[in-house]
Amino acid sequence: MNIPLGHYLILAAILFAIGLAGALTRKNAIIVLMGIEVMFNSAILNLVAFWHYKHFAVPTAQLFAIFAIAIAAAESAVGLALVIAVYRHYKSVDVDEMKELKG
Amino acid sequence: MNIAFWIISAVAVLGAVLAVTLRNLVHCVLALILFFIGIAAHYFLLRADFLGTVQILIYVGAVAVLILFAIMLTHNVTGVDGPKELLGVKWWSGAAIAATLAILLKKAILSDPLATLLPAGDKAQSSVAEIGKALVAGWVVSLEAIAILLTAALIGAVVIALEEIQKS
Amino acid sequence: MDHLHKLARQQWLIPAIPLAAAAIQSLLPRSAKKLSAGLCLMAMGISCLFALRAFFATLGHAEVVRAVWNFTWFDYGTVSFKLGFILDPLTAAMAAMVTFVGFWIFVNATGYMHDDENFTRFFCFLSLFAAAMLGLVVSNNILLLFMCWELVGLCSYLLIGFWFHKPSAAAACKKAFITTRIGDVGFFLGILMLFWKTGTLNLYTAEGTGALQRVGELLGPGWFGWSVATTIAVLLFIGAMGKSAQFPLHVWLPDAMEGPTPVSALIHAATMVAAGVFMVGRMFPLFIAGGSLEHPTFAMDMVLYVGAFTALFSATIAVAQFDIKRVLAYSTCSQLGFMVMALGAGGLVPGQFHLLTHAFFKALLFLGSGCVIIGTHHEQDMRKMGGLRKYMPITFVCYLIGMLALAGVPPFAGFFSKDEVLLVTFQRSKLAWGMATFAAFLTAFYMTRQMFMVFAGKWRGGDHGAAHGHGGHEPHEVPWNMWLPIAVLSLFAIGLGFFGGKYAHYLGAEEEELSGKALVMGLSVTVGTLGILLGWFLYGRKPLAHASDPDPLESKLGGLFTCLNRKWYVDEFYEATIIRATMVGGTLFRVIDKRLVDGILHSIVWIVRGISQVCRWVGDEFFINGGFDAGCQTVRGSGWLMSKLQSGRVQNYFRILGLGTIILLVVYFLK
Amino acid sequence: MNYPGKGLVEGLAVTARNFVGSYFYKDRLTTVQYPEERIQTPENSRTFPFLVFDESPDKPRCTACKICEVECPPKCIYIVMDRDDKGKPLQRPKAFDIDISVCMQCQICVEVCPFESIKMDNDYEKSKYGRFNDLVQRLPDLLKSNDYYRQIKPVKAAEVDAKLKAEAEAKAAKKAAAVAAAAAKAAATPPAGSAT
Amino acid sequence: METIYQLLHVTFANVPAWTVQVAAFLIPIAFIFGVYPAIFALTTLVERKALGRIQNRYGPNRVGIFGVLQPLADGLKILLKEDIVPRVADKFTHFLAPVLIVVPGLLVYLVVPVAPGMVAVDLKIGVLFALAVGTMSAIALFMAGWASRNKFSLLGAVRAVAQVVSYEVPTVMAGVAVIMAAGTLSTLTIVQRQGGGILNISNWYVFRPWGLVGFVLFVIGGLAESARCPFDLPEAESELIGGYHTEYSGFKFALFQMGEYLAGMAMAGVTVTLFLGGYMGPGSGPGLVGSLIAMLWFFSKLAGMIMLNIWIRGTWPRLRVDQLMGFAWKVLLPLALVNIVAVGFWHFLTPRPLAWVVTTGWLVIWFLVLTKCNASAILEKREYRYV
Amino acid sequence: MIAAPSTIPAGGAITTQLLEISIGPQHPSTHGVFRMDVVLDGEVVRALKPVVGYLHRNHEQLAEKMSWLGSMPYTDRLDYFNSMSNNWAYALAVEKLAGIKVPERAEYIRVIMAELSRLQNHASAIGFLLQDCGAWGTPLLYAFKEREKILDFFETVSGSRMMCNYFRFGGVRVDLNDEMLAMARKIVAEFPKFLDEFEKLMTTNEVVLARCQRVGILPKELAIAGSISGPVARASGVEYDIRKVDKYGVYGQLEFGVPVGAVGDVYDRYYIRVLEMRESVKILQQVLRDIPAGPVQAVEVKLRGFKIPAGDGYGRVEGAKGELGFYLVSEGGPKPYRYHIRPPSFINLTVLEDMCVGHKVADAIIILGSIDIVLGEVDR
Repeated sequence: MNIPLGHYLILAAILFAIGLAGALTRKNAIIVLMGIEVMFNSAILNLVAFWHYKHFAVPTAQLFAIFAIAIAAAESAVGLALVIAVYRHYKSVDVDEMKELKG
Repeated sequence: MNIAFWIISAVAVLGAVLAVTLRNLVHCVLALILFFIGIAAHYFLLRADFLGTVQILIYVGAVAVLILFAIMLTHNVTGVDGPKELLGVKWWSGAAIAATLAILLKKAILSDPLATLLPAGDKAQSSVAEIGKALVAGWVVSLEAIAILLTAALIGAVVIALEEIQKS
Repeated sequence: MDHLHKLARQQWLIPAIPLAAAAIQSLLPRSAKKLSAGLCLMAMGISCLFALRAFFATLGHAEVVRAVWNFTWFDYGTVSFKLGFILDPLTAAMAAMVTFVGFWIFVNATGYMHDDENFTRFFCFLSLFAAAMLGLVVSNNILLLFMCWELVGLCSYLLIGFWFHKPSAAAACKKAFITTRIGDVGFFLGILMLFWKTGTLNLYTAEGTGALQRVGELLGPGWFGWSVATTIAVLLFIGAMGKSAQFPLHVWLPDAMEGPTPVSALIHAATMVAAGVFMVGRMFPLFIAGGSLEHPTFAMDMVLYVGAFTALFSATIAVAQFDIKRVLAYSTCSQLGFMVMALGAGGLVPGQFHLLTHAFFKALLFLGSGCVIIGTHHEQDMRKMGGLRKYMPITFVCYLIGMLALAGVPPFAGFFSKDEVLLVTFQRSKLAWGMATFAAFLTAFYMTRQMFMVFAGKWRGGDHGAAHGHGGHEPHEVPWNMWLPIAVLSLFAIGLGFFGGKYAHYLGAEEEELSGKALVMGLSVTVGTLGILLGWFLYGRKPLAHASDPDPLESKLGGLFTCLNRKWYVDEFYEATIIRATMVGGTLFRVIDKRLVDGILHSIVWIVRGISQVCRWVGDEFFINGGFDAGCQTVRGSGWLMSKLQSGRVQNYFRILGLGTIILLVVYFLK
Repeated sequence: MNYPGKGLVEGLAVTARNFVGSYFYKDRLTTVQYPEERIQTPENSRTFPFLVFDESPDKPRCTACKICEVECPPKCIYIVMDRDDKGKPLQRPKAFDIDISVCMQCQICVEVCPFESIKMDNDYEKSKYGRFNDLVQRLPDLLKSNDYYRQIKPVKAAEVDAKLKAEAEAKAAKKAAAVAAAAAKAAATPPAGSAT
Repeated sequence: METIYQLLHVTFANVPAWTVQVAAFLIPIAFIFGVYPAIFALTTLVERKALGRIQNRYGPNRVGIFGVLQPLADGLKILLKEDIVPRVADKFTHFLAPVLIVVPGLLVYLVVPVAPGMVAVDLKIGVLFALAVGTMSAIALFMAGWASRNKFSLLGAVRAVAQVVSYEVPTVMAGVAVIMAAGTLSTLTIVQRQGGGILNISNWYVFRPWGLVGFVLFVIGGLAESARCPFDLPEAESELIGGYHTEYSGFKFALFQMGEYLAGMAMAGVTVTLFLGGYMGPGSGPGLVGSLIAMLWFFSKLAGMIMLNIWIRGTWPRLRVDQLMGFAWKVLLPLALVNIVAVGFWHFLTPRPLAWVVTTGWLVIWFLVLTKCNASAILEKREYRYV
Repeated sequence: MIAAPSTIPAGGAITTQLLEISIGPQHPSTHGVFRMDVVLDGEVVRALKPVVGYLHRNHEQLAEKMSWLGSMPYTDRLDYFNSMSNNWAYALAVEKLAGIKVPERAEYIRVIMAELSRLQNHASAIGFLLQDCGAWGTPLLYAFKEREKILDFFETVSGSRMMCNYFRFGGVRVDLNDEMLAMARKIVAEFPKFLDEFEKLMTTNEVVLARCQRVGILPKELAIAGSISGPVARASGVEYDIRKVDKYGVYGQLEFGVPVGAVGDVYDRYYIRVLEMRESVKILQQVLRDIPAGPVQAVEVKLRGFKIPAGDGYGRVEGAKGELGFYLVSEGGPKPYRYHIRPPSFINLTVLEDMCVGHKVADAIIILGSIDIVLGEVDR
């Protein structure tokens, strides 16, 4: 395989940007969360790419990727629970409606 | 294998783009699943088989389903989102920020010598057994910490989501 | 020694068995009373057998034996945390005592708690309590010791507050927990310092790298001009003060009576308060490091005088109490003072020996008082008892033995141990010795008072009328599972004293002939006898006839008695000083703020207003105001803008984050 | 012995027994392989009514008395009496329609028929492709010979035959008696015709 | 794949190497795409006939001799049926779901070895792959039910997803026991570890105390994951009229049936691989004859598992949805965890008889405890009086 | 704190979390063209509205336009599982009104027929119930296999398998000959074997227990207040059986028990039916042993132009589903002035919502199955 590392990094960057765009542009809290998931995954992709290109012999990077996935799963669980709780409160999942912290 | 890279990348990018742009929430989740599978395929391509499988098991099997359930609980079942929210000021600002970020990141990546690094070689692939050993030998504290975190997150999620039912 | 090492590897079983029992009990349903009690007793019994095996294995060696077993708990980076268990005479004797006394206390508790609906929970806590204490005893690691120490505190909290529906119990458990926590701060600081200075938390290792084996390295300068070892020792002793209820942190112990009586017995005899004394004994090398008999370290002095003062102070309070358990509680305080004092005088052996004997007879006394309470249908006021000798003969005999042991009457156990304590103190400080001897006199007196009030005369329980529903009942003897433990313990209260010499040898003290032995012994016997006589004179000749009769001593001492009865107003003192001070400070500052600062400000304001009026009149209104208003508008506008930034919308924050990243990247390129 | 899952296991045993048994004991199988095998219908079995004729289809037993038409609960019978050119009733049906999509096979027509002319058939293969007209049974469809009746319901047919025969004999006897009486009367009085 | 490559390489020595490579790549895939759908077709017939016999009927016996052509007739009929798509349905998803449901079913077979060395892909993480791919069917089911815009379908889809996700956990845990014992995730190696012993049989994992428990757990989990009776709640024709595939007809419906059967058979195949010694049996070994016998063994075991499924389907009623969840979380999951500990005992206790005794005792004790704890689910004996 | 917006924002939030589905009229488990409007909260039934009338045939009105006998075949179509019992109830009412005495042999034959139809009704009822539980047809087909034998017997005797139209005022239409009696004896002898097998398959099955016990409990008070009868009422502990209360026919001379349950859940309703079948077998054994010789039809009853003196009467029998009663008013003419049916299925159905609410939707299905309705009787 003769894809240089940069390709993976740029791919991850693009995915990250897409995720960010999703998190920034959409009103729906669930899609915001999904955007964050996309960003998460692109970050883990970076990790794995670096592992493959630089430290192929040791499994540590994979370990960290697994940890990151586990934490991301926990994050999404809590996040979605929060969305549901917020929904109960506001009867909406529109992030523009949730502005209790308004200065 | 080059072709595989491009195809999978295209799928992943497509999935990601659709996931954040489609109007119907359920379609968004389905696109997100496509994205997850694309990422998993990338892991397979990078010889991280175990990770790829874990990606499918956790993201496709669990997180996506979780999101689906969240949609079911908060939206009408058709999943149709509200009126068009695209092409407003918000959209432009967000897209601009993301695009700028992408361009700058690309520039930063390409300016680094690492970007042209080619794989060292296919030998000495670390097996699942090694990961397992490392997990319970060197990184056991981290593993336990993750376990506690997961448990706490689980309980937290349940508590948050169940709050209302308890009251009524 | 191989045998000992093998045993040391099994030391963990001693706490582990009750712990397992507690774990299982926590899962049992409420109805499984018999199963729960059986499990608890069985675990304690097995644990006791292990402890006895270890104890007998350490006997009969020419020199002090010490076997340890250390293992790595976990590695974190380069630091590896180790835990360890130890088997040495101190541990072995202590573990044997705790398990043995604990076992009999548990037996008694099956009777005492028989009708309680939370029986299984109680026994679960008891097991956990015992496990924590045993863990503390067998640990060769100050971190493990501290963990068990905290666990003991937690269990005491749970057990003292067992009847948490009683407000007094809820308050007492909080008080116990918080007071001991204050001491724990010191303890923890001590541990940190020890770790910082030695890099290890293990006390002993086979290679001689343990913290206590390297005390010599700790003689460098620490705080306040003390050596490091002394600093650590002082910090550790603050922890022990909390746990072992030394003045001024003693306040929790008498209130801890609110728990069920077996808990009191356990706390006062075998476990909690003994923890402090044991810990000081365990860390003894730190206390004596760098000092000698002639020039003791500050730590030793502190220990000595705190102990002596506590001994005397508590004994005086005990004289004027009416609650049967409260008298015993202050007595415990006082006796702990004796032990601590002995340690402070450099007498590790007398201190530990007194701890042992005291554990037996104090457990006996507490269980006896528990029997009395059950026998009189939950009556705790001694004024409402009387004449119980007739109703509860077995309890009476055992209680008498305990009382004599505590009063220091030869040949009971208390006599020997107390005598040794006094003797070793006599060598160090005549002042402390004098205080202690007076305390011994008071001990004999208040115990006699208690005996006469409770057992002599006639039954006064009916006095306050049958209206209360329980007062009218005649007292009765307790069931076998309650009197059997005190009978067994009373055997030890009689006989244990004769092993004092052997114990000293066992702990490795060299035989030395101390001066003034005859004087000390004679005086101690004399004051003991005097105390008993005084007690008979005041209470025995003419026992109280009615519950409402005034205490004979009260009429003699008057205000002083009230003062004693109110515990020298220590609680009130705390209330009046520490708590009040905070509030007064607050009020003061408010007054200052109101009167002084405001006054100044107001005057300044008036002046400025005057000036400004003048300025305005002069005509600056036009010039200045124009520019100023514009400035204000600018500020307001920017504030408004900034508040817009604070939109409360997640995505805006997100957006700003993204922008920030972009800026960082730009900076990265431009640098 | 009672162990968890006992009921489940026993259930499995029952089905296994039936599964295996179905290959060895034919009587376990209740299915009839229909076009090849047919169930022998019992004597009393009934499907739809038909009309019995004795000698030829021209002479049915039915006299078009319309009793069955009246008594039929769902009113599925339609009868027109045959009349000769002069309008004289011929005591036989000109039209006899039974709408078998309405008929509920209750047999009341059979019971009320005084002439033993309408009977219940055994034929259950009456399916038709059409929906309306096909299901109306006209007179030619309904007429079946007494032999057929005897064939499908031997016992009953025998009874009916016997009864009819007895009736016929009784009638014949009566007729004979009447004839004899008439003859006697004729013999006693001169014929009316002769009087006029 | 390697074995086939070697075989082809030796047989066709003079053809270009890349053709051999491509052939070695394509043959297993062709095998999977050819054989398993054929087995599926056969299974539908066998199921109908077996159910018929269980219920004292003949079952289909008209098309062809003994009705062997019935699947063909069914297929023809269903192909000719009108494809009805509800007007309000989400057309694209509605179309995609039946396609997607077949994919995971077929993917699992990639890692199921049918003879020594004969596995399409000998993944190092074979077992995990099979289980992970199995989860993906949940998404397809959800798509089907959701896209139909039918409330029954939606209920079925939600049930399906919840069920698959819940039963994934004990199933994976039951598989972990085998992974622990075998020390590998590769299905081929797992099967090889079960060889040897008496007649190649005695080393099957099902003949171990933990293996038996794991087998039962895995079979139950497999039934639930492939939504077979008694866990067929997602379809539940007596309640939901067919659940997620209510609104499907014609060939799409056939694809659903196929996906379901393939998933069920895939679970059966994985069960055989993990617990029943895969292709191991008397006579199986390397070489052509050995391979053929091995293949025979594998497919007979597969057939046996399928028959077990059918048998269960013919006997037991369906559980309710809360009982289904409770069963997964309160019985299967604890038992699976206990089983993992049992494997630990098995691994570390050296004299085999001791290991037998301890492992069995451990499992039995926990089984009794779990039974006791869950006794409230199965209620009291009733008393009836007569008047 | 911002108050929750009173109007649903445009973000596309849902209006309700409850799901309203219509189970039936074309649904495999509603036992005919019956419809339940169910409001679901997830899987839990929050409200349930039974909707009937899809099979309404104007039966009562038709009967008032028809001769007394003409209604007899229509009664077959009420509860088409139990045409014999329906016949009997109607015949009983008419006989009461007209004061007709029924010959003893006819009474015995009536008992045979009624109990056999009870057997086949209960067998298929529990078969259907387990089918509703999701047992893939096996129990139902076992039950049907047994039912088939009884239907064969009915066909042999009356000519039709289900629409027997067998009873006549003052007797029965056809006498039983020895062959028929032998056939009945054989059925009765074989029936317990079927019951044993069926019970082994289902009664102790843990899944059945889990599904049926504590589900759809009908309290005794509600059963009485709702006028529930038959096995449903007896499962709830109501000691009410018309065979014991009225002792109509020759039931007074027979020894049999009426099983009564205590809890009143689906399982009890299932098991009460099993026990009743065993009691029916006992009854049949006695009747087939003791059946006397004699006529089967009271001679005075005419088929045509049968008139009944003016008055009103109510005849009721213990049908397989409960108390089936006919209330008739005669003006003395050839047809009834008023003809009213008390259908057990319809009345038992009135407590459906009370039993279902709070349970899962799957429970609602089996609760409906446990009531054992026949839409012909519900809608009439």
